[in-house]
Amino acid sequence: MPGFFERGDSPDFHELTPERRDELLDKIAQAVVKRNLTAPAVFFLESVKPLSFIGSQVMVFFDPLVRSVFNIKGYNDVRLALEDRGNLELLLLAIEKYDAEWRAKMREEKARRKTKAQ
Amino acid sequence: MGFIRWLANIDRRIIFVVIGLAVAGPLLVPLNLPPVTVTSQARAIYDAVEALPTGSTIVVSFDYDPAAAPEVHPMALAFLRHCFIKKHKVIIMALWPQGAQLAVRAISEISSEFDLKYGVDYVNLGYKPGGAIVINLIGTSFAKAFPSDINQTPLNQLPLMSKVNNLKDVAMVMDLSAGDPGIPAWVMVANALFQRKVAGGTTAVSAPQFFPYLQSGQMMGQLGGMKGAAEYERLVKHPGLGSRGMDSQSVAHAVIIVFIIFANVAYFALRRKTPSGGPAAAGGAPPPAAP
Amino acid sequence: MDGLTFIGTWIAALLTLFIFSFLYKDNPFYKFAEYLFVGVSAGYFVAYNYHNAILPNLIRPLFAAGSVDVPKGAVLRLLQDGAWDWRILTILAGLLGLTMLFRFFPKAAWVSRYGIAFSVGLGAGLSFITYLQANCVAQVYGTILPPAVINNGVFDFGTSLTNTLLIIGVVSGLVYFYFSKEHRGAVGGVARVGVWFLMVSFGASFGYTIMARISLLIGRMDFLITDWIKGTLRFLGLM
Amino acid sequence: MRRELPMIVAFVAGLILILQFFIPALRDVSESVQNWVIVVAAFAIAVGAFNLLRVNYMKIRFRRADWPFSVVLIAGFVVMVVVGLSGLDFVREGGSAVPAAVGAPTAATAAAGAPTAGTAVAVAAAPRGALTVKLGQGIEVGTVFDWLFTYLMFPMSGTMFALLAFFVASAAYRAFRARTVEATLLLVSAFIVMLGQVPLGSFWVPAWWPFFLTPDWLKDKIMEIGNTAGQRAILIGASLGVVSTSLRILLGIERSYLGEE
Repeated sequence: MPGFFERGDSPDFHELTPERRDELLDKIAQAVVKRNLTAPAVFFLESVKPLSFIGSQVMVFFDPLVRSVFNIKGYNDVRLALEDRGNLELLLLAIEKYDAEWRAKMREEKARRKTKAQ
Repeated sequence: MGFIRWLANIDRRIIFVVIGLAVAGPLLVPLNLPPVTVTSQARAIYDAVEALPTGSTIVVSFDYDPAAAPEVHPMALAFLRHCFIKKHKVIIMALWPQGAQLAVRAISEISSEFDLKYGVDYVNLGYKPGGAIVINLIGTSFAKAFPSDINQTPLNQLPLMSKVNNLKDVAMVMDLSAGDPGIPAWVMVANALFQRKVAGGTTAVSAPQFFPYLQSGQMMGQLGGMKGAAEYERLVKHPGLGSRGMDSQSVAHAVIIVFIIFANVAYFALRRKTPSGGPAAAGGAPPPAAP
Repeated sequence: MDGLTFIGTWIAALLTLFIFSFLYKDNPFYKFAEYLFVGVSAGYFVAYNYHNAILPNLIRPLFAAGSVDVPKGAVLRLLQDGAWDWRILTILAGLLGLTMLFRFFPKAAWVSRYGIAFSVGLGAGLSFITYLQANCVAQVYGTILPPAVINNGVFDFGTSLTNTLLIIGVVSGLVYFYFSKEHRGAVGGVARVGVWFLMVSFGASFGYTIMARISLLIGRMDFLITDWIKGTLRFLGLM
Repeated sequence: MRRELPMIVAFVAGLILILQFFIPALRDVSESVQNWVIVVAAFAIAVGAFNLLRVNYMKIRFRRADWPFSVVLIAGFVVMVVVGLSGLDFVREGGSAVPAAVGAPTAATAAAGAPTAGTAVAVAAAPRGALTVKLGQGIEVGTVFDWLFTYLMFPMSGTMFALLAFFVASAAYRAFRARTVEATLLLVSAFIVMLGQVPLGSFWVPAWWPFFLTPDWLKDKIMEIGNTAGQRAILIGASLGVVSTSLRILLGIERSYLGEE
């Protein structure tokens, strides 16, 4: 069956490059922090860590359907990232990093506003 | 100070061991804590089943899988018991493939307590894929969606189904749900389009999502998680896994609460020491080694 | 407990322990169970769908040989008796289903659009009505509450406060969703209140989630203690 | 045409479904069309399973990390499908344990629809009174398929999620710190809900304790006000998205489901 098993060149079978992975994780982390969702996201990610591979396989299962109905960019990348449990830990660290940065910025802004008012 | 630092960074494996003991202990040596308080949402389902005239038809949809069984299966047993005590007729169906199999199991677990006749007192229609579309289809015709039951017997051979054409002939729907398709589909189709009373028994994970439906009256009642199962077991006076598990549940909750208190005490103590935010402020505990 | 149950219970217990071994650290036993679980589940879905959907809803209406119970299939009626039966249109369902399989062949992938378009179209039709009616209109309707309630001439403080908070929570939550980029001014302030309400819901959800997971652990522990250990002792006549 | 025709199919299918609520004459057509969805959905599940096999096959072929486990995955799949479709049955030697008639034809005879008595296949040389396995009944309780469900799928599926109990506890410890107003609200709400849900949260409460400070009462209020408001905002927000997407699909504005080109 040509096309069914022989498509080794298809993006479905690519591995995730470290650069692409970092880019993806950064993007997700920033989106989470910007929406004030750090605490819930950390709790959620931390609590589902063991299931990340199963999650990736569920995404494989629904891939033909989901991707034919919705145009989700990066579906495949997220799926590949989930295959490796370590990536969830990296995402957690990225979220905590941006959260610390963001809160430091807020504190500074507050302090500046205070001094201005005086 | 050393103790505070330890509190801020308790090794995750210590937490694992404590949780394991908190759950296993009370199962081995029951603490006999007082029974759960029954919520108004559980009471509403019980009262509705009580109020139906004897012999009413109830659809029970098994939309859960083994992963949710400890929470939802005890509800299924308790609810089916209640239906059969009140001599109601039960139509079992499933929107999850594992659900139909679990329904067979549920019936076999309680059948010795009742004199049940298959096809007359209850039927098991089996599973269909398609989610909300299946509900919409049985809204006008059961036979179109389910030409035969789980044993491949055509519906017209089942006395119970000869009186039931579609959802309009059903007094209420109980959905035992662990996700999608589940309660939202039943509320949106069976309640909104066909004006049936919909009750739900669900995992605790999804229970909070359905409070808007309860407030607006789109759902008549809800059992949430193993605690919900324990409530219904208490109402039908037949304790099972739900009631048995509540001791462990209590102790485990208490343990987790203590851990959360530890984390916060340590966090504030360390923050006072280091005004710039302290090590904990940079994201709580340092990342524990991935297991 | 018979022999089959005994063997089964031991396999089940071993698989349970394989998975719990992840608590110590990630290891091949856990991976084995994880992959086996995915494979077995997928196989289960396929077999179950064959027996519960393909067979009764597609094959039998077309090809059943015909008996007292099951009427003869539409194709056989046409071929053998020359009788027309509308159920023969079920063939279309089979064809639509088959088109889905073309998704794997790049040159013919366009064929799969028919099955997908059909399901998506029907699903969109149903979703349009149901979401509009049940999740939008009914939910907005449920939020239109009197902020001040007077019962028998007495001001009902509890209900009034509940209603007011509910209205504020829903409105500010929606503002947060639709204007989440605006962090300043009055809109930003309202969105902030929206986040607070969302945090309370998330907190409640997490409280429930913790409860749920503990319940599942209780279920598995109960299996290990009651079915496996006590069951084995009973099977061996030690209890 | 390769795009237009499927678009018309989607439009007509959706329209039939909407109009059936207003035009009773359409009911028959609509019921048949909905029945087709059940069939198409079953095929969709097969497609998903194929994709899973395909991805894992490639993993083995290119010797990606953990490829030997992919062999386990595929083996599990094959066993389940073969057993499920052939309807292998446990049968006691010489016993009439399984009546083999009603309904359920095997895969091989399904097309003819004739109920057949199963063909006995001895798995191993069966000693006296031992078990054999029989081709026949499909997937009811007592079949090999059901046995695999009970002793493989059930414990694995249950334990995978039970494992999360441990991680949820450590996540609560790690994430629930009262760092900001938002995190504090999250924490307090989770805290009260956890206490209010279990007997341990209320049995110690003395009689003089004001009712509005009991975990039980506070939990009910959190669920009925804060949680209901937050969840309702999510529900309404999401429903607007679904309604507009549905409309765009029906009107042919949203075409991503038709794929590239």
